[in-house]
Amino acid sequence: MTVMNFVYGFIILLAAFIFQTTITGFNRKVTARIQKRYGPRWYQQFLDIFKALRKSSITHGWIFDFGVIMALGGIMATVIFIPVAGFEAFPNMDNVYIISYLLAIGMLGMAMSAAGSGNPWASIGVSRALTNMLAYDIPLMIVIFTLIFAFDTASVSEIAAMQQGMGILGWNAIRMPLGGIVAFIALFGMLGKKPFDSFIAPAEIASGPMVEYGGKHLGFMFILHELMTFIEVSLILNLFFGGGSSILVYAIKYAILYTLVNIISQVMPRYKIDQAVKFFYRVPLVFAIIQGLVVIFLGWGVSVWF
Amino acid sequence: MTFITVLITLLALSVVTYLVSLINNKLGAYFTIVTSLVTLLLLFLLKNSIGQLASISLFTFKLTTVGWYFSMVMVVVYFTSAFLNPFWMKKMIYPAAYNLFYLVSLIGTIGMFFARDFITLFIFWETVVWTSTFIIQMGKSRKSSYVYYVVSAIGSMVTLFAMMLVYQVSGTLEISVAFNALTGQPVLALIVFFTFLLAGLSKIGIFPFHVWLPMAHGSAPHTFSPVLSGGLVKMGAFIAYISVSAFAAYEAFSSSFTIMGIPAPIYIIMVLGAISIVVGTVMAIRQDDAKKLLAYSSVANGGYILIGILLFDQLAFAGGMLHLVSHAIASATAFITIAIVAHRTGTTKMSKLGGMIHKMPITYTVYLIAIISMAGIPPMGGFVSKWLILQGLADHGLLFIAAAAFFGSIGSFMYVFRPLSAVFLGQLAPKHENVKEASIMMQIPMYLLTIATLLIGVFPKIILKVIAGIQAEAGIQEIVMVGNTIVVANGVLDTFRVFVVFGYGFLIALVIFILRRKSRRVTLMDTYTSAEFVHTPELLHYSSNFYAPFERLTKKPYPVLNLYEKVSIKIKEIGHMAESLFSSPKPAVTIFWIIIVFAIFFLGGVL
Amino acid sequence: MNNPVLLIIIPLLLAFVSVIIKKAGKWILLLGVLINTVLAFFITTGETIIGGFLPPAGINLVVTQFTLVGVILINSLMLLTIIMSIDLVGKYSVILLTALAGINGMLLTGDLFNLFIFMEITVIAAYILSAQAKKYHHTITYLIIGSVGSTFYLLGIILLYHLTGSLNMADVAAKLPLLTTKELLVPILLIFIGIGVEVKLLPVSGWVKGVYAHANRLIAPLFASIIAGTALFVFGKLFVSVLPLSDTLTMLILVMSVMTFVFGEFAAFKQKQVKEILLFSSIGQAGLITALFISGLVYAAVILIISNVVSKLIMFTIAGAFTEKYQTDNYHSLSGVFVHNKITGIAFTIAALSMTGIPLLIGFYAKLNILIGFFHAGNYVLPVIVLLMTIVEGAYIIKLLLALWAPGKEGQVSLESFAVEKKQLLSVKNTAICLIVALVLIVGGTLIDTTSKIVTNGQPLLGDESPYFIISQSKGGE
Amino acid sequence: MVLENQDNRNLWEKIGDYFSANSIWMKWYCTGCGAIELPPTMTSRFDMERLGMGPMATPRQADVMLITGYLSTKTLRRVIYSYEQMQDPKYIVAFGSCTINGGVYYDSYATINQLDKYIPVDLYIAGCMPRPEAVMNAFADLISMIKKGQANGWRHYQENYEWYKKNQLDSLEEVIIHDEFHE
Repeated sequence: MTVMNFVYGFIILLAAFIFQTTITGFNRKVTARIQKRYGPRWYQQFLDIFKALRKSSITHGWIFDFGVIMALGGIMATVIFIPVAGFEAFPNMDNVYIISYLLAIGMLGMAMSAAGSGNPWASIGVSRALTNMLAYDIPLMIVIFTLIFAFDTASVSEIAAMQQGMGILGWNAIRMPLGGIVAFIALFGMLGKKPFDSFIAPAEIASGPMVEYGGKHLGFMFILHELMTFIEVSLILNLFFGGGSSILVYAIKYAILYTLVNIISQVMPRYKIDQAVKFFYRVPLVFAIIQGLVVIFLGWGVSVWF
Repeated sequence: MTFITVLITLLALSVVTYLVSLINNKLGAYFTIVTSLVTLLLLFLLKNSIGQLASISLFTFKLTTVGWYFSMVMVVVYFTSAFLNPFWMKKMIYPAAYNLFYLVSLIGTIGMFFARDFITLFIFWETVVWTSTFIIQMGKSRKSSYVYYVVSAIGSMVTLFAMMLVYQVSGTLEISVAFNALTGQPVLALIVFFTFLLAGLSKIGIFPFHVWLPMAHGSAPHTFSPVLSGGLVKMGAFIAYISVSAFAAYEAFSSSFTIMGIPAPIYIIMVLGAISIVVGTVMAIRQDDAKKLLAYSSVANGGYILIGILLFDQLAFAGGMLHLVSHAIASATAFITIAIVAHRTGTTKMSKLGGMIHKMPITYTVYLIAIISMAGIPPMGGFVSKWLILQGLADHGLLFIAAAAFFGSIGSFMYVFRPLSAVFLGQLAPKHENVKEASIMMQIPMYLLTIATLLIGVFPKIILKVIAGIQAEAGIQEIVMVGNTIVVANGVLDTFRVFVVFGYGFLIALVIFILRRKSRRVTLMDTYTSAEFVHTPELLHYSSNFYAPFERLTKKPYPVLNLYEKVSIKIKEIGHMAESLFSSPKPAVTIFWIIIVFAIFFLGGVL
Repeated sequence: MNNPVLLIIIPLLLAFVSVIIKKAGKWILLLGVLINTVLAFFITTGETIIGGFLPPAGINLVVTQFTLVGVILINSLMLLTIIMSIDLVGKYSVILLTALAGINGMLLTGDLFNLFIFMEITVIAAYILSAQAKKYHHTITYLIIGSVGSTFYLLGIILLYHLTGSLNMADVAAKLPLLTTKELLVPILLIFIGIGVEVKLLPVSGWVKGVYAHANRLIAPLFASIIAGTALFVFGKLFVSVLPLSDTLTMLILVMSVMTFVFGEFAAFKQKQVKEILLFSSIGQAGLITALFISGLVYAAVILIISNVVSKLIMFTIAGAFTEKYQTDNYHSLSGVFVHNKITGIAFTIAALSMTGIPLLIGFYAKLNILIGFFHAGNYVLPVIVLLMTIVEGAYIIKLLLALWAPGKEGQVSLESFAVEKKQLLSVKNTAICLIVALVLIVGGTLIDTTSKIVTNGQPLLGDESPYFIISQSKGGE
Repeated sequence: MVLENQDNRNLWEKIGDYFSANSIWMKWYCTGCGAIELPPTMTSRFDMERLGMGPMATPRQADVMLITGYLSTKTLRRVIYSYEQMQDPKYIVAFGSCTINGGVYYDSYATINQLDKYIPVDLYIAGCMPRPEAVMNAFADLISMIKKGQANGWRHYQENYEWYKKNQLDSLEEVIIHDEFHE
């Protein structure tokens, strides 16, 4: 653990933020085009974030501030652990469980801060978000579990590296097709994209956890959202779509994956939260278990696909 | 120093405590703190004499690393919870007896962990059961005490059967030797395995036996709930440990049908563990009483511990043993904080609380750290143990059990957040305007336990070293630590680094936050209400039906407690039948029965 | 060495004296019981011939280790009962002395017909005592059933006399194996039912509830521990050492015993009155004890009798006090009664716990021996039943204890203010005795080597060779 | 209301105003008929997102509040409440003649006639109702005002708080009992 690690970490952080925010801006345009609109400028997302940081803000007590800082801190730490195209700020720290559980501290911080505002909408939003998490995470974790069993490692970068060199056929999403579908669907849940966005439903519960944020808190939430998106898409990309052999390939794949998710989600309606749970436990969970059984008992898709 | 000296010292001290309590119960309560501290120190000194044999009267003991480990956990929990005792003396109907039983149950657990023969094990086990039964009744409910005893009795009586069966077969009561006689007798081994383990299952609250936990934890005196959940439940894990180490379940069932390399009988128990994870999680999410919620979480975590210990390998076993400690500490902390809230506000119902953070920030922080550990989020103790268990499960490829583990793990975010949000965050009700922070005396255990949680989370080596010792003692592969890094076959974990990087991230966020304009403080009621004027804080506090959509999904009737009740009703019915048939006040009826008996016997004898 | 016949003669003699000196009745009773108890400790094993005729023709008293345990136990308990409830003795001193003579006779006699006579003495005394509660209906019931039982027993020994030409137990025991099973069936059956009525085996124990449930502090322990204990000892003596049972009969009696055990415990589980719980529990325990005797586990049975009668003595005394002071023994109406009577409560609790077989109490030792004995005999079904019933037993005992100790509604912390009105249950003397007796249960259960030495004196009881638990076993190969 | 013309902002404020001008989040107060003009303004015909504008759920998050028509005294109280929950800098755009002089409700006992007596209005859009073209035009004006630092209603409100408060009280009268039914 040297100073350079921390510098690299900061670079990853910065790069991830700029990259993802750009992609988000781009996707806002994509969304607009789907809706036959012209759409905002590509850098609109930056403007929004900086505008929010610029405004004055209120606080509902120390937990309201502390939660936000803890959330962003946790998410930033997670971003630092994400391996990007084989590049890791802290080597050997890309254990998939560390990433997925460290992510939770960010969410916990956000939930805490939101509930600390004393607004019932926020609590409802948090309760929905957590329920949503319970829905999408089980199938996803089962598939990840299958990967760990199959490759005998829990390191994200190692799993990513193992898929490379065989072209598209090497991707886990292709080798384990059901698992790939599950991961792809779970990504919608993780990102809070439609149809699984009932926890921020603006017209219904006034954007849920975000209801009381204004000014810098809201800016923090936007940064947090960008970084979290980066973590989640990267995780799925690394685990199921082969990561990237170089930064460029990684970025392109990333953009395609995220845009694909965005495009699909734009034509979706919204599930109620219990419908989302039912959906995840009906289809993806079954897929995940079948995939797990196939891998564990038959060994298909582990060493070779064809 | 021999173990017997320790035991007698403690017994003497507890009698002294009792006598002091008779005169002044508050002073006696302070004596419980002192005595448990003495116990802690004495036990710590005993670490050097591991391997010592001791016996007195009926009892024989052997000092083992695993026993030491378990009893240290227990004493830590007892010691820290004891700090609350002085504050509850006024609310107890029998304060002196409470103090005595508190210490006797502690001695009971220690004696049980060091037991060398079955009789010692059983006697100390029952001592703990009875003392805790009598303590629980001093709480809110007699029924819970009753259920607790009955479920415990089912476990202990069945286990006594196993013990005597083994004694009959082997001719010895010594735990480490007796089970050897079962080799080559698979059917007998199967019976002994299931029956012996039953006490453990009932104590740790595994699925069909979990009914007592929410009842007992929920209604026990607030000072004893931490002990129940953090301590006594873990006795069951010890039985599970015996069943895989001394009983050597893996060798005994080596010829039986295996699932992913796990013999079927062990797998069945592990499935029960998995079911309790799911049931515990689902039920915990549905609770309104904070203590019941934590009790159900103990059910779920008991499942993790059981699965970990039963896997009995390098990885998951270490995880199970570590989870024992991290959950014991986290759960004791959580119960202590809830106890303090209850002490200050008089209720543990989450829907009646709220906004406590503005009155008790320290309690809140302590609770927060405890639940982070309980939910298995880094950098706290619970993460390391859950990580080890999950990695172990992945190593074995136990898919369904892992699925339950994931469910429990994600579900725990839901249930630990509920009290956080409903009790501590949200709107502060006007009636709680004058609530005060916990007193210094109550803060001491919270600080101690929080430091312990953090330490385990950041430097798990402290505990894992001991666990490696246990693994060596049990003859399995030891967990490997390189520096601060845990190195296992399918992953590495450096918790210190995780902690540092988290700190780094936090620092960056903090700097950005401080650089921006300072926020204006507004009141809690100044919040977005769709422009509606609301003046009743309680109305703006979202705490009941917190996970309403999820509760809708899981509202199917819950059959297990009904099962016990049904059995109880059936017994009463049969009893009633017997009474009305045979205890008639009319002599003619008895004469009739005499004739019937005569006739049956005569026919039976002639034929 | 003294003559065991004194144990029978002295109470009888004093009974006559107390008829004459009515006013000093209770003191004479006390004196008689005291002398008897002291004497009981000094008799030794052996045979005493009465009247000069040698057995089998003459009458004899046989003292074996088994009898000795019984005599000491029953006389001591009688002494304690009388001391505790001397205020209630009143005009019953004659009856009690007669009953004592009868009881000792039942325990000591070596003659089947004498046994009948002593049994009749005891039982008639018991009829009179049961009338104390003024529930004559129940007394009549008891009278009728008891008489039927006695008649059956008498018929049985008449048949035996017809078959063997003897009434001396040893002689009969020697001759019976020569007879065929079918010849023996009817007499054994009659004797079994006759004794069964007193032992309280289930279908033939209809009288128990009525008599026990209304008995007071003196009469209840007298029935539950003294007469019941005696009956069990007699049952053991007859069915282990005298009457040979065919396999079928063993099976049938075993089934009946186990049925008594199970139904008794179940019925106790259902009850709400303290005395009814205890009396059904007594019935259940009697079933278990007879089952043990029939299975040949005499040592375990004796330990269980000791545990049971001692516990029941304490518990029935206190239960009697409940009715005496609070006019009810429904435990819901007695909620928190021990808050005001802690020491009485402790004694009651220890007795109750011993009954359920909690470690370090003698009940646990009994249970341990039962399990070891059954396992040794290759019987795996009965231990299961015993343990299951222990759970049931534990359940109703804990329910009882919780109600008596912890007042207050469900969902509320139990407080002293919820308890029933404060009354002193037992006098200081009685409390002390109860506590001391309870401590005996602890000592007996802890120093089990001493217990086993005292009970067996180094010889197997009634030829029972099955193993029993002593401390050195637990130490294994140390 | 006086619009200050002189520009005495420092560099940071100018940069900040640039961000504010290009990212305007709205909160609409839709009691009047003008709300119906907003959906076409937002959707593909006019697409206000081009200007970086978008709807937001709560006043805490929003930069501009759109008062889309007449206000009864009852709703005015809520508008003020919402406005005070907004974070600085914040702007108000008032729609239609009702907010300027009462419009068709000029003699109604239940509505207020002139909105800027109660809260500072940065921009009025005349018309009954203003069409989306007018709305878009107004937004463009608002943006240029913010850029120039001329949209200072929120500062004016702070500085003249007593005056506003007095007007509000005169019109609404003080609420004595604070509970859910009296305000």
